[in-house]
Amino acid sequence: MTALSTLLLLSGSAFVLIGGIGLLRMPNLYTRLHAASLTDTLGTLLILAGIIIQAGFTLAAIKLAAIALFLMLTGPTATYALANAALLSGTIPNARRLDLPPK
Amino acid sequence: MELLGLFNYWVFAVLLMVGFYAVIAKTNMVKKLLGLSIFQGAVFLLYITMDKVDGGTAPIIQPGVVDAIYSNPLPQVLILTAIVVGISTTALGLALIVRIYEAYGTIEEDETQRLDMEE
Amino acid sequence: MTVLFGIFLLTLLVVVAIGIVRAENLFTAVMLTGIFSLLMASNFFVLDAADVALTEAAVGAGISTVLLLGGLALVPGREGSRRRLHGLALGVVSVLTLLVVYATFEKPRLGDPEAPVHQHVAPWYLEQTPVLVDIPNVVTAVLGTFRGYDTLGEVIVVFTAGIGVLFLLGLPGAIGGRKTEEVQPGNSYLGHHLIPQIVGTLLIPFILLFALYVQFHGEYGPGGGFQAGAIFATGMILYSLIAGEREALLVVTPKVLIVMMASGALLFGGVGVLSMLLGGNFLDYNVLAEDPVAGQQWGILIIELGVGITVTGVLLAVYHAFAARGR
Amino acid sequence: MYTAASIAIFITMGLALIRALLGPSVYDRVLAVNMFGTKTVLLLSVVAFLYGRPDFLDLALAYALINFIGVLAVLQFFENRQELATDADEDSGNRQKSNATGTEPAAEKSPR
Repeated sequence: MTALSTLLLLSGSAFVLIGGIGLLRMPNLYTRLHAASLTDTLGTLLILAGIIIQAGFTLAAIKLAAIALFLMLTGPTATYALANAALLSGTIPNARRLDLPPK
Repeated sequence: MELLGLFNYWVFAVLLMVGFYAVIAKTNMVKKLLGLSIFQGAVFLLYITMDKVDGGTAPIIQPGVVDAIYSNPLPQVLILTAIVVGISTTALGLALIVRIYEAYGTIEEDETQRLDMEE
Repeated sequence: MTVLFGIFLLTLLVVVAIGIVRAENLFTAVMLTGIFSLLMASNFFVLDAADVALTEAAVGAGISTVLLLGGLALVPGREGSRRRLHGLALGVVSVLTLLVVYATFEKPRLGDPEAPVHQHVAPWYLEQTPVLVDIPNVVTAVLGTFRGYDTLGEVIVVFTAGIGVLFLLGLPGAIGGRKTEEVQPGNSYLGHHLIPQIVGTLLIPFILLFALYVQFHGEYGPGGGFQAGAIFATGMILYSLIAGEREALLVVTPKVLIVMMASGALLFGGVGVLSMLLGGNFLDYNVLAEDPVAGQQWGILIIELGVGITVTGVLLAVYHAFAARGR
Repeated sequence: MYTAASIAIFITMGLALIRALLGPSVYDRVLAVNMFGTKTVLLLSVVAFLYGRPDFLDLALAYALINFIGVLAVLQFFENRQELATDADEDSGNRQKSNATGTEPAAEKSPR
C-alpha cells in the first residue's frame, strides 16, 4: 500500500516537474498551454491519489477527493477558455517558430 | 543557521522597502496602490513570523493531544482582520483613482499636478 | 526542512514584489499580485497560521484580483511616463533597508519559544480558552471574545470603507441616480462560451456551501466570519461574471446589499448592548445564557454571523460599484 | 516522500514564476498564474500531511474552488481591453531584456 502511494506521489511529482519545464521552455503560447495543462491535470490527480491512499478512509480523504474533482473540472476549462481567448484575439498558432521544416 | 532564523525579518525589510519605493518613486497611482499593498503584505509577514514557535502547530486544540505546543494566536487574530480591512481600503483607494481619472483624464501624479498648476 | 521551504517561498516573494514594481503594463502587475497573494498564503501556512492563510486564500485568490481588474477597466492600463530608476528614491530605500536589517539583529530568531511576544498574554489565551470558552480554535476565541472590541472596530472600518466606495462610485439602484435597469444586460464574453459558463454554474453552489461551512465550522477548524464573507462574495461574483452584471444585481438587489452591510455591524454591536442589558459589560457574553461557557459560545456564533454578513455585503457592493460603472 | 513531492512542486512554482515574469504575451502570464494556483493547492495538501494536520485541507479546498474565478475575470476583462493583451509583443525584445534582470535572483537562488 505504501509502495503504491510512493509510486503515485513520485510519478505525480515527475509529471508536475515536466509541466513546469514545458511551461518555461516551449517556444510559443499554444505549445506552452499544451505542456502545462495536460501535465497539470495528470500530476495533480496522481499526487492527490497518493495522499488519499496514505490518509485511508477519513474525512481528509473525502476532502482530497473533492479537491481533485474541482481541479479536474476547473483546470481544463481554464485552459480551454484561455486558448479560445488567445485565438480570438489573433494569436495564431505559428509552426515556423517551432523550427519545423518549411513545407 | 543562527542567522537563517532572521531571514524572515530580512525579507520583511526588503518587501517593506520595495513597496515604499513604488509609493515614492512611481508616478502612476495604481502602481502606488500596489506598492502600498506590498508594504502591507510585509507588515503581515512580520507579525506572522513572530507567532511561530519551534515544534509548534496552529492554535487549534486537538482533542486527546496533551502537551502540544501551539503558535501564538494573538498576531494571527490581528492580521486575520487586517487582511480583510486591507482589501476594503485598497478598494477605496482604487475608487478614488477612478474618480481622479474621470476628473483629470490621467492617473499620473505629475500630470495631475501640472493640470492643477495651470488652473 | 520547513525552514528551507520558508526561505524558498520568501525568496520567490521578493522576486514577485520586484516584478510588480517593475512591470510597465498594469495588468501584468495585477496578475503578479495574484501570485504574490498565493505565495503569501503558503508562507502563512508554513508559519503555522492556518486561519490567516485561509483568509489570504479567500481574499487574495478571487476578490482582490477581480476588484483590481474592475478598477483597471476604468483607467488606462499602462504607466504613462517611462521613467528609469529613480535615483534619490532608490538611495533612500537602500539606506532604510540596511537600517531595518541592522535592527533585526536584535530580534529573537524565528521560532524562539523564549521570545518576549510569547511571554505576555498568549499563554493565558491558550490555557484559558478551553476553560472559559471551550472551543478548539483559539484564534476564533481571541477574535470573538477576548479581543471583541478590536474585531468590532475592524468590522466598522470595513463598513466605512464600503460606504466610501459606494459614495465615490455610486451603486445603481441604491446610491446615485442610476437605476438597476439602466445597467447593460447580459454578458459579453462568457455569454458565447458554453463550457466555462456550465462549469462556473456548477461551481457556484459548492462555493456558497463551502462559505457556510467555513462560517459555522470556524470554532472547530480554520475559518470564521471574515473568511466566509469573502468566499460567499466570491461565489456571487462568479454568478455575476457568468450571468451578467444586471442579472446579478437583480438577484441580490443593491438595497439588500446596503441592508446587509449595516445589519451585520449592528448585529455585532447589538450583542454587546444585549449583554449590557442583561447585566454584564459590553460584549461580555457570559450573561447570554445560564451557563457562562454556553453564553460565550452563543456570543461568538452570533458575532461571527454579523461579521460574515457585513463582509459579504461590503465586498459584493464594492464589486458591483466597480463593475456597473463601466456598463 | 511528501518532502520529495513538495520539492518538485516548489521547483515547478519557481519555473511558473519565471514564465509569469517573462511573458511575453498576457495569455502566457495568465497561464502561469493559473498553474501557480494549482501548484499552491497541491503544496497546501502535501504540507498539511507533512505537518500531520490533515484538518487544514480546507485551505486547499478554498483555492481549488476559487482560483478559477480569476481566469474568468481576466478573460472578461480582455474582451474590452484588447490593446493591453497585444501590444506586449511590440516591444517584446525590450521587455524581455528588462525583465531578464528582474528574474535573475530567482534563477540564482532557486537551487539553494
